[in-house]
Formats: sequence, structure tokens, C-alpha cells
Amino acid sequence: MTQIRRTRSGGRIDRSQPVRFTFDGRELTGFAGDTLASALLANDEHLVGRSFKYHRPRGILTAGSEEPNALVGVTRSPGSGTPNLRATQVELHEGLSARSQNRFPSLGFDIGAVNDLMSPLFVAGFYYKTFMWPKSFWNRVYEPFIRAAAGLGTAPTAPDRDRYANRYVHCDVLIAGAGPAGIAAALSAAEAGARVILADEQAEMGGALLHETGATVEGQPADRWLEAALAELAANPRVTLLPRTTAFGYFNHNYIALGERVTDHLAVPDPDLPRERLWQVRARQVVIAAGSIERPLVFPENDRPGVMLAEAGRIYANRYGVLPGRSIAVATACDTAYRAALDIHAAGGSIAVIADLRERPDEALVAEARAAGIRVETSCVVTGVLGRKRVRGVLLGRLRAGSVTAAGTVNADCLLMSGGWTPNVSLHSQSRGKLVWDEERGAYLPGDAVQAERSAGSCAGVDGLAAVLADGARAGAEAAREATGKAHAPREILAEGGEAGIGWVLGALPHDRDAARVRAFVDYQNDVTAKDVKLAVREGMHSIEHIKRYTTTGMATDQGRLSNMNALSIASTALDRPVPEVGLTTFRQPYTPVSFGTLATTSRGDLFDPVRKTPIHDWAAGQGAAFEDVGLWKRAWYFPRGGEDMHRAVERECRTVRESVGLFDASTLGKIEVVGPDAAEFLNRIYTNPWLKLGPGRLRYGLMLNEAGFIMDDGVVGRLAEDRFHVTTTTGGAPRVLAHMEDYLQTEWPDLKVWLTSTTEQWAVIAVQGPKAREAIAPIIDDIDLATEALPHMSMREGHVMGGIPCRLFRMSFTGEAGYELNVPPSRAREVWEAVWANVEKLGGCAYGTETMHVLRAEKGYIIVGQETDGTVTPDDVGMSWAIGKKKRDFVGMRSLARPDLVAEGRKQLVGLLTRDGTTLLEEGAQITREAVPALKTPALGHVTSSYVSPAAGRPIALAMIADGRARMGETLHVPMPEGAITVEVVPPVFVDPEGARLNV
Amino acid sequence: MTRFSFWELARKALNAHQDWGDQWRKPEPKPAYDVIIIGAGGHGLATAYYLAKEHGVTNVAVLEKGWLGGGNTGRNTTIVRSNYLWEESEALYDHAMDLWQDLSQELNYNVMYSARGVMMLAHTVHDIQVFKRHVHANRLAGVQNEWLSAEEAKAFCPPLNIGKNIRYPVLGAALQRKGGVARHDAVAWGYARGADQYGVDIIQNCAVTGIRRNADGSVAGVETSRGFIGAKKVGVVAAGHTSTVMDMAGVRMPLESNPLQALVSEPVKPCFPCVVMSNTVHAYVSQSDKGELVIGAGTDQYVSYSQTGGLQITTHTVDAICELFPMFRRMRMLRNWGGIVDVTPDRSPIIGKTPVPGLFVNCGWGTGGFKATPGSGHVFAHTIARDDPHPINAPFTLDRFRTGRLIDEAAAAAVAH
Amino acid sequence: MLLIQCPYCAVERPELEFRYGGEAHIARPESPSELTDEQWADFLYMRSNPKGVMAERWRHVHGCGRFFNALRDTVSDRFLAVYKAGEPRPDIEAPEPTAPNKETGR
Amino acid sequence: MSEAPLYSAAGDTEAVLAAPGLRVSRTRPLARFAFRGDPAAAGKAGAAFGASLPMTPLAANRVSARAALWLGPDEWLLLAADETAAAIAVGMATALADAPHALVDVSERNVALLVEGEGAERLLNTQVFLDLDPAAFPVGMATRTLFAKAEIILWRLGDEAFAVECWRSFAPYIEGLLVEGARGL
Repeated sequence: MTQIRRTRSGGRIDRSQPVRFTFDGRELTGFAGDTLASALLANDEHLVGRSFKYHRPRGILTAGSEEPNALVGVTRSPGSGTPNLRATQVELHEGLSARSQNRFPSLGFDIGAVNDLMSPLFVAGFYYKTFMWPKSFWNRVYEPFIRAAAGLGTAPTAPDRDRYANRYVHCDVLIAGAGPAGIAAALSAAEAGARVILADEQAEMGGALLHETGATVEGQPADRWLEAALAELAANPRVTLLPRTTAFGYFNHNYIALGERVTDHLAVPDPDLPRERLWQVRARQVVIAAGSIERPLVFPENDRPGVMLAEAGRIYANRYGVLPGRSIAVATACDTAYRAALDIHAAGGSIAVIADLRERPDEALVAEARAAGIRVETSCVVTGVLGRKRVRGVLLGRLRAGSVTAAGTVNADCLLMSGGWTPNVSLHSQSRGKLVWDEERGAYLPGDAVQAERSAGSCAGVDGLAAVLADGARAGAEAAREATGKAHAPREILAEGGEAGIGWVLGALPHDRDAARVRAFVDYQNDVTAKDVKLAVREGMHSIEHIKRYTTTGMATDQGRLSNMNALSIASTALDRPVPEVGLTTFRQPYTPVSFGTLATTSRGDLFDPVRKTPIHDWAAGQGAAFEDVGLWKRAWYFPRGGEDMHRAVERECRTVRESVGLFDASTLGKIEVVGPDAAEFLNRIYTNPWLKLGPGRLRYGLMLNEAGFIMDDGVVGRLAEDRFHVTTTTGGAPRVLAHMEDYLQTEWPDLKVWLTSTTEQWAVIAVQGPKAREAIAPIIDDIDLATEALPHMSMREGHVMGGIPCRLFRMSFTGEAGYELNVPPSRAREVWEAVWANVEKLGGCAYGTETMHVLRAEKGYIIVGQETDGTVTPDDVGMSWAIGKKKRDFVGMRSLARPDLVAEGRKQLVGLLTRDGTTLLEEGAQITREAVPALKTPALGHVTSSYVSPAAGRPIALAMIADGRARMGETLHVPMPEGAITVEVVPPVFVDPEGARLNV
Repeated sequence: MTRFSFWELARKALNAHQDWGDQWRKPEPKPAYDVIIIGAGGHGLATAYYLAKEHGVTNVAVLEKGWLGGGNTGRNTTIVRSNYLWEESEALYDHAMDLWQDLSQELNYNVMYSARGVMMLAHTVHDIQVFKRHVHANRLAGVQNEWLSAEEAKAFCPPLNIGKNIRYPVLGAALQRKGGVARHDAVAWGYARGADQYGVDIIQNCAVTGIRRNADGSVAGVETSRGFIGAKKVGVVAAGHTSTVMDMAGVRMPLESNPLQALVSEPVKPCFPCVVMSNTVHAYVSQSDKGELVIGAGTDQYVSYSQTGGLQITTHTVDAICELFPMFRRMRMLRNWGGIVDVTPDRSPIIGKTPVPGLFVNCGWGTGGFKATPGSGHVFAHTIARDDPHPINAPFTLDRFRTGRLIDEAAAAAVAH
Repeated sequence: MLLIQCPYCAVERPELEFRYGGEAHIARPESPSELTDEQWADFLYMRSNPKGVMAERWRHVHGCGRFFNALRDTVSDRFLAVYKAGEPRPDIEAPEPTAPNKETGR
Repeated sequence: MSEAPLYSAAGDTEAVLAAPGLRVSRTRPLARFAFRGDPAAAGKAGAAFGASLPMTPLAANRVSARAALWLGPDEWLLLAADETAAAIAVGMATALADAPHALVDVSERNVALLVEGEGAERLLNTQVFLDLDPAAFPVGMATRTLFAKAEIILWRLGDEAFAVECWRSFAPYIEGLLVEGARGL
């Protein structure tokens, strides 16, 4: 028989639309509009999961996102299930496949439940006291056991193919929560003309209005009024309604993050729709209308399936047409549970008893219940339940002068409980608003706000539907006025019914049971009992934060919304200090768990970070180039031909460049145009080199330090005119260098008349290097004399190529060969490249990538910033004192170079290394020592910074930074490797053409 | 004081655990102490513990303005490793690593140090150069660290995406097998209990409001919310609040305090065997014994003592995690929190004497202090007890910012070309 | 994410458009070479890092590109003033009390 | 707004995205300059350029096929669809000979996308964090900002039309995110 607990009528489910779903592989049926929880309850399924530590059977406790027990895994496709979803939030759809968690082999029979038998040992903090012997067992035995026992669901194993979206949005008033207070706030704020966003975590907006079947608003049944109100809001273009959307984070300066669940409730989602969407809201004003949460009672066996919060029972009956049991007992300290009992009774349910802790509950309520034929007991406490996988009976006790005597057993398969209501102050607390303890209510209420927010309705401690609506309307009008500056009266909304939640109890209830044997749970999910909290206090954990961490209470997926107040109260009693002196743990974001996908949004693959490609990129790709990532850029790494590996390709490319000519894409180099009458003076201060006397049309290598005196960047700088320089930077350093320059220019030398403009992408750069470089480019040059006398090494000209394409032609070299760099417009770069390429091919040349560039420059001993240097290296360290203008009074970093440890003996200096055997290639990063087998912890002399097989030298070469390196020329040192030390000789760091004769051909 | 063991646990279980006592006392402050440690975080408590145990200095108070272990000790991602580059750092962190090995037994408190391996991913050619340099340097120093190919990295951490379809494909990794994680709270509690057993007074809810000095300039004691407490020596171990405390003694520090965020997912069954770090895409992840994925995010760019950071820091971290572990998109963030880290210009700590006689400071651990806790406390105790730094912390002076002898791990990983 | 008023653009923009520039009003010495090592280290590294009102530099890097200064309470992260580079620090010392919730018991 | 074209879509084949109520297209090349200088120089520059350089933050001044966008207190972006950059530069250099300034050709550095249609605001707001409500971002407003991780200049050309200027190599990233954002918008 299916849906045996379904009422005959009523509820907001669509009885004409049966929905089939599976739970642990069993086929069940519910109706459209059900949650998984309501559908399971309709089928009389209470046992839904197993607890975290003791693997105790657990049922459905709540009807909302705070559910600690009924956590399930939902699978759409193999490997991509979502663990730990609350059954109370999972909307039923055709074919939904849900599984229980943390059990093996089955929910009904779980081997892990042996932990429950061990529970006398597994108290709070037990693992800190044991598992220390034998030591080796921790990693191999104990920890794997603890890890496997813990954890709830199973992480997905397949890559998530779903899409996630993002939306930035601004509004005057953001309202978190669309219960009566939120709706009233939205109506008022919208009426005032404000831009409003109303978000609610549930599929349907309305909150309590969805199950306040007895209440009337503006003379209409609550749900009818709700329908009209929502229609009014939906029709307003300045209002955005976001159901299934949780305000999960409240950040600085009224920045609020919302998570919208877009497709999980659909049987067959449109593939274009994202699964979830992150809304990042900057709100002028916020109204928090988050409602309140009913508090469990802490009594022995209060975690058995069938034990449920009273209001949840009422919601299942009124909203979903489900009776939570065949025979239902009610234990309460709060008036609202009477309404639950009466509504369930009216829906055809059988109420076995209402056990009220209070001596004198509201007489009218008691009378109403008794009139309905319900047995009501006062001064009556629930002291336990019978049954293991399902409540079979309820033990009652009589409270008299603080002690309890047994008062019999009631047959029941369901127990509804209410310890009163906890205002939901999470978001207010996240916004760093203060909380104040209200002794009368036994609750923390929102105090002064720090940000532009206010709480309204029951989360602010306002009770009863009429008052809540009025408070919401007030908050909405107030928020709108503060956001827009325009005043508008709050909407007046009259209501009847929807009683206030009067009455509460906190902490562990007294009982007549054997205290050593029974357990009353405070934090259900983390299996924290009242005894655990007391134990923590006994052991000296007196701060509530210590108690939380020691017992893990409040650290479960509901973040303590159900458990905090009871835990606090128990701690308060144990410490004999009033609750507000014990404190309260901080509410952190997210309000409810939010998927990583929602946070990552669209960021993935090529959209994770921009992929910057040069205008030559596609050509290189077409030639089969391999690429490397440098900063955001893709750079051609090498151009393998006919199955070459990198080593062979690079060797060929190197030889070709030195023998004829090579073509290299240098477009990624950073470029900055420095313009203004003080341009030379500015560069003089920024670089170590002198610039004032560099003539127009000349190039100079520039070295840049940070203020600490360490090399931060380098590049060739060309003077285009008296007041105009073309500065180049390293590829990765370009943004950093421009920011560095701007910083000094704007904040230290604002009087200098000079301006900086990034031109990195204004110019594509084609480097042509090799003895035949001039031959390769000559045919395409329009109007520049390439003769060495007219254009010597380290000079430049502006002109044109290929019949009118503008070109800044630099004669320079990073290879030691004669060379040119053609700066041309990116839109024409491919044409120019291909034209040069045609010539290069004719000359037997090749294209080369960054690896060959690195080898060629290493052969010449040119440094690469970031490879020879590492942020701790001075110009002198790399033998570049020549780049420092000796007559300069100051430049950035100059003073630091005079600090004691920057001029001390023993600094590491750039040298060349040759392996003694002439064939072994050193590994970059390898360490260099005096001894072949140094004693452990002997400091190394230095390390290999660059190492390549040099075709020009006919052997492997290396550059290295070695302590006092320049004084060690000719010394024999060692590079200890795991296989044995390699003997090396210290040599000057120039391996090819030390005189530089090849530059001037 | 009760010795913790399985048998003790079993014995106490017979009496429903009624017989456990305080893990540490709640003493009233004495008028004066030989040494006052300001800050009852892991480093401060460890300092007190080793002062008492190794140097016989037991007339010690540890003052804490909140609750012990409530600062960065209880807010970090619990990573333990020692594969740093520079010899000074290697020595410091590996000293800590040595102490981690037996810390549970030493303290008779299971700190759950779990040597599950810390793997640092290389995504670029430059990363490879940097990590290999680390591996070689570490080998000479006796610090465990090894290079893995991308395939070996995947074998060690099966969820890792080593496909070429990601923005920065994994090219390899450096692995320190004995690196791992430990239970952060237990470290603070274990040291607190240990120090307490030696007679150290741990005084919580006692905020230091001033540092009193003698006529000769030396330290006389501290003003606190519970009155003046005299001391011959004062050690400041106040993490993010160091500048504020040192300011009370008139000492300016080269520090900036930034928010640092971390987060955990909902708990799931074991699915992630090790610690993975990627500096290039900014992701740090491991799985706790509870089953939560523990993820370290970055620092906000500005100085703040608010212990809250921006959403953009979280999203930036989580997108990196999803890029490397694409199956985790459906995992959910359970809790996100912030701490305050004090950062020095070279990102290395300052441990040693100050210009004020009798005043010592241990600070500037930035985002990486947890792993050093035992070593930091050990050498700082030595420094305080003997008025002279331990050889291991000797290079970590305040004076290095004058002389330029920086210990810059971050610079060593700088990217350019 | 902070919301920051740019004094040049005269609009509030999210923090992502800005780059933090550290403590403000630390002028680079006119003649660094005349400074002692201590003085130079002070300039380079020593920072007040206050818990309370802080004068700090920001650059509207993804906006107008300008550096400017701000006073911010580093406890509440609230901005008290923004002002253009070169202008003196406004005379605001004590912010209104905006101390956030204490983490725990008082 | 003037009738002469400044931005024009580069033709149907270049449409990045076309959907009901949404169109994203690449634009034809323009002459572009970064102009830097004090207000006096900017005054002269405006006269020489033919579109005065606005002194109001975030303003743009469009005259026929030319436009000047305020980017900072000493920085403007000049756009021209009717003449080559070289020709414009010569004329301005002469007019500004005695006023310190920087005029740098960035015609090739930037490219522009047009984002048009009823959904343009919403689409942009998938990655642009500014308030694009016409009250907050009126027609004619231009500003540098971010599009996800890419810096852009966003200029509102009409109620439902925006120009997005970015550096050349960032365009594919922005286009990719626009296409992604348009799905299920």
C-alpha cells in the first residue's frame, strides 16, 4: 500500500500528479509539490539516515533547511551524485533517485552501529586521550578507522558537467525570507518605489502562510491573500522574486550572496539552464525576515525516528497532506504545539496525548484540546521513547518540585515536541550586528545593527501573525525610506489567527532514568549528548567556543541552529553562570551549505583565467608548436618537426639560428610608452641605468630594482624622441612594472611631467635573429636603411614594411647573433610574419620558441629575471654592476644596495658551470657544494639556475649562482645528486662569442 | 593529573566519565612571574611548555585576552610540512617536523598528526624549476621532499585532474610524504595541559593593556584587565595583534595584519588522501578526520582586524579547487571563517630579542604558522630562558630588515620572463 | 567585498577595482643616501598597522588609475574618509563605536 | 546622440552571439588614442580633435564619428572612425606643441564589442559588477571597470546598447563569458 499516511484532502500538493521516485532503490510514489521528506512520511517511512558517530537510526526531525538527520544522496547520473541533501528540501520530481547515507550494508542493518555499543567510550574528545600507542598504529589503523566511520555521504567521483551561473545585482532593499514578515516588507518597500529583491530558500514563497490554514489576512484565508500579494509583487518591474534562493552570506558594506537552485527540482532540465546561480547583491538596505526555528527537547532517546518537531508535524499535515504517524504524542513547553495537535487532529490524525511541561499552560488552549477529545497532561515531561528504528511508545514522567516520577507509557509511533522558538539571528550576526539576551524569552535577539540592516518578524522576537505582518511592513517601509530618501507609510495588513509561540524550555529535561545509561541528544547530526557538554565543562572547557570544539556541538551542517541554545543552557548550568556570561559562538557564513559550483560559477577551463594569445599564435599552432603558460599568455615553446622531441627540436632550432636565421614571436613582452618632457628624468629614477644622454633612435638595456635593491625586471628601452620612450618589460612582469612606475610617478614625483601608457598589445613583436637576419627582413622593409652604419646594434628606427605597414624596427639581440625586432600592428602581424617566414625558409632558417630563446641567451650569459634571479639578487650578484649609473644621485633601490648584507662577502654570484665529463646535463635547481659527499645539513654554495645542452658549445652548459662565485673561476665543485655527485668546473658565464663580434655583422 | 590512555578511558567509562578533571587549572594571576607569555595560542603555549620542561622555568604565566587557542591556532587549515627553500627556513620548519613526530606521546595528548603527504603542484615550466630547486636543496638538508611526474601525482592523489583541458595543466608536483595535517585545537589543548602540569599559569580572559618598563628601559611587567602583573621577561606571541602589543612597549614592527580565510565542506566519506597545494592557482585542500574538505583561501589585500574577508577571496579559491578536482563542484561549503595574520616584508617570522631588554617577540608567521608550532615554541623558549637565540632562530631577527639579510621564500618563487 | 568611494571618479565602486597600497603618508626620503641603515629600514619596512583608524593608500587601478588615500577603521572596515593624493590627512581620530560582536563571552 | 557612425558591427559573420533580445558583435577598427595631460592641454586637445574632452568624471562626448571619454582626471580615450590615427596624430601634435601631454596611439591595442538588446544589462551583469540601471548608469556614461578578470571600458551608447572596449588578447575570454552567460539568462 502506498502513501498510507496521506490525508484524504488538503495540502498544497497536486494529487492529480503522482510522482514516482526511489529511495535506496525502492520505488515509491508521492505527489507533485512534495518534498522527499513529505513523500517518505506519506509512505510511513521515518528511518531515513544514520548518525555521524554512533550510526544511530535517524528520522525526519524538521520540515526545513535546518534538518540535521534526514540527509540523503541524490544521484542524477553515475558518479555525480550530490551528498548530504536535506530530504526536507529536496523537491520531488519524476524519477528522483535518493539514497540514505552513512550505513553499510543497508539502512536497516548497519555494521557501523556497533559504534553505538561502544558509545560509553566514544564520548566527547575521546580520541585526544587514546590511539597514541603504539605510535605507528595512528596512521595505519586508528586514523583510517576514525575517518571511515565519520563523514556522511559519498563525494561524487565523476567531473560535474552541470553549469553554474553568476549575476551581479543592486537593489534598494533586499529582503531575506518571504514569510509573512518578508512579504509585508516587500509590499511596503515596493509601494514606496524601491528596487526590491525578495529571496526565499523554499520552492514556494510564503513561509508560515503556507500552513497557517486557520489564519485570515485582510479577511481572506492566509494562502489566498499570499497568492494575491505575490501576484502584486510579481507584476512590479522593480521587484525581483527569487524562490529557491538562500541568502547565505552577509559581507562587508552590505554585500550579500544568494544561492539560487535552478534545476535540481526538474525531472528533465533544459541543458542551457545552469544548475545553480550565484547572486551577488549590493543592497542599500537589508530586511532580514528569516523567521524562527523550533527547538527540540533534550530528553533520553530524543533522536529516534518518529520524534519530530511539533511545527514540522503541523507543516506536513497542513501543507503536504501527510500525517506524521498513526498515533501521535505531543511533548511541549510551548503553546504552538497545541495548534499542531489540533490541526493534525482536524486532518484525521490521532493525538494520543499532549504532555505539557508547564504546570499551568494557557487554559483556553487546554480546553480547546480537551474539547477535541485530546488527553492533556500538565507538569508532564517526556522521559524517553520505546523503539529503536521507530518510536513505539513514549515514556512520561510527572514533574513535582523538580523531581520526576514515572507516569506511564503512551502507545505512539510518533512524538511531536516543542521546546519553544529560537529567533533566527544568523544573518544579523553574520553582518556583525550585536545580539542581546532576552531573559524572558530565553533567546538571543538581534541588537544594534552595524550595517544597513534590520530584522523583522519572528527572527526579531515578534510573535503572532498580525504582529509579524505589521513588523514586516514597518521594516520594509523604513528600509525603503533609508535607501531612497522617500518616505512612504507601511502597508496596513490586518490578520487573525497564527498564534504566538508562548512558552519555552532550555537545556536537558529532568527524568527518572538511569543517567549512566541513557543519552539525550543536543546536536543530532554530530551525536553530541547533554552528557558530552557536561563532560567538556568538567574537563575545563569553560568557553563556549571550547565546548563547541571539544564536543563538536553546533558544528554540524545546521551550524547549531537547532542545538546551540540547548547546549548553551546545559553549559550554563554546568558552569553555574548565566547564559549571557557563557557567550555564544559566532554565526558564520554560509547560512546553509552552498555548492562549490555556485561559488566557482562560470570559472572553468579557458574561462578560469583569460587565455592571452598573440597574433602569431594560430600560425604557430598550425606548425605544430608546443606552448607554455607564461602569466596569462600562451607562448610557443618549441616547434617540433617530424616526431622530434623537445630536446632535438631545440637543438636544431639553436643551430639554425646561429648558422642562418630564426624567427621568434616576442609579442608577449610588456611595452610601455613613456611620454612627456620629463620622460628621461623619470626613467633615470626608475632604472639603475643612466638615460639622460641616450640619443633618440638609440636602444639601451634597462635594469629595474625594487626599493629593497633586488632585481625586479629588465628590458630594452628605445628612445623614440626627446620626450618619448618605448619601454619593454618581461612578459610576466608587465603589469607589475607598470603599477610600480605609476606608484612612484603619482605618489613620489607628481611634479614630473610624464605619462605612461601600456602599449603591450599595440605592437606585435617579430624577432629575427641570426647571421642572415638582415637578409630575411630586407625584402620587406620600405623605408629604413639596414646598413650597420645607419642602424648599428642597439639602435632603432620608425618606418614601414610591406608597402605601408608601420614598424618600429629595433636592432638588438637576445641571442648573441645580429638581430632585429619588428614591432608591427597586431592586425597586420600575421602578414608580416608570413612574409618574413617565406624569406627565412628560403634562407634555411626556422621558427623557434621560448626554449631555444633560453638556450641561446644562456650561451651568451644573459640572465632571465625570475630564473637567474629570484627576488633576492642584486645587480652585482649577476655581474651587472655595469648597468648602474655610477654618477646617479639616486634611483629606486639604490640606497638598499648599500645595506650591510647586500655588500657583504659571500653573496651568491652568477657564474658558468661545465660538467667535468663534458656530457652530463645538470638539472636546474640542483645544489652546488664544495664536497662531493657533504655532511648532512652542510649549506650549499649555490644552485644551478639554467642548464641546457648547448649546440654552439658542443656540450652541456649551465649558469649558476654560487657564493663568491667570481672568485672561484677554475675551481672544481660538486653537484650532489641522488645517483651520485657530478663534478663541475666554475667558468665565466659566457660560452659563445665572448667578444660580441657576431652582433655587428 | 590523570594520564590519558585507552585503559584510563575505559576505566572512567565505568563511572560514566564523572571522574575526569580539568585539563588545565583556572588560576588567579600571581603578583609577578619570571616570564609572562602574551598570547595563549599554539606558539605561546608551546613556548611556556618548553620553558618549563627544557629550561626549568616554571614560574610562568600565559596571558590570553580571549580563550586559549582561539586565534589563528584554531582557524588554520592544519597543514604541516617543512620543505622550504632557504637553509634558515628548512632548519626551522624541519625542527618542528621532528617534534611533530612524537608530539602526541610527548604531550600525552593525541594531536592527530597525520603524515599523509603534502603535494605541491607545478603548473608551469617556472614552477618545475622552483620545485626542483626545493627538492635538491631539501635533500642536502635532510628534509624529505621528492619530485613526482603528473602521472605519479595522480597516482598519489586520484581525484587530481591532470588532463590538458584545464587552464593550467598539472606538470608535476613536489611531495613531502611526512608532511600532513594535525588537529589544531588538540595542539593548543595538549600544550596547555602539558604546561599546566609543570605549574605554568594559563590565564584566560586577561587582556594586556600595557607593558610597564623599568627606569633602565627594561621590562617590568604588564598591565592587564586584571591588574598589573610583574615579570622579569615578557614574550609576545600575539600573532595578528603583535603590532598592537609591541606598540605598548614603543616598538614599531615591520608587520601588516591581513584577514585570512579558510573554509570546510560538508563531511563526506574518505575521498581525498593527502594535502594538495597549488600556489599558481591558489588552492590548498585536504580532508579532515571528520570528512570535511578543509580549504585554505588567500588573504585580503588590506589591513584589517575584523576577522572577516571578502566573498571574492572564497570564490577565487573554490574555483581553483573545482578546476583541479572537477568532481567537487557538487560538494558544498559548510563553514567559512577568517583569522588575522601578521605578515612581514619577507614573509618569514621574527623570533628573538627586541630593542627593549627583557622583551621578546615571536611573530610574522603570516599564513604558515601552524606547522611550526612545536619548533617555534621550542626555540623561543630557549631564546627567552637563555637571553640568547637558539642557533635555529638566530637568523630570524628583527635586525635583518636593517641589514638586508632577508629570508624571502616568496621571492624565491617569483615569476617573470 | 568593500565598497570604496573614489575621490576622483566621485562614485563608490567595489574593492575589485582597487589595489591596496599600504600605509599612507610615508614619503620617500629626499636623499636616501644620507640616511642611516636604521632610518632607511624604518622607511622601507616599519608600519604602524593600527587596530583602529588607519590612513592608507588605494589605487583605483581598474577605474581612473589614480592613487588616493583613505581613513578606515581596521576593526569595523568602515571608511571614515577618502581624500586625494597630496591632501592632508583629515582630522578624524575616533570612529563611532562600531565594535563588532565579540567572538565569545564577555 | 549624433547620427554619424562611430562603432559599427563588423558584419553578420562576426556576430559573437545572436539571440532573441540579445546581440553581441565585434566592431570595425577605429583610430584610438590615450590622451594624458592637464586640463589646459586637454582643452587644446579637444579643439584639435574636434570633440572636446569632458571634464566631468565618467562622461563621454561624442561628436559625429569622434568621441572623447573621460577615464581619469588626466586621462581620456579618443575614438575616431573617420580618419587614420597617423593623420589625427599629426594634427594634434601641432596644436599641442607647447602644452606638455602624452598622445599615444592605441588603435591596435583595443578592440570593441557591441552588446545590444533588451537583455544587454542582464547579460553584462553576469560578469560586470556595476549597477547598470539607467538611473545609476545613464546613456553616455563611460567607465573603466572589470569584466570578470579582464579590464574593460564600458560605455553606454543607448538604453539597450553598450560598447565594451578591451585589450585585444582579452576579447576571446570576454566573448566566451558572454556566450556562456547568455545561456539560460
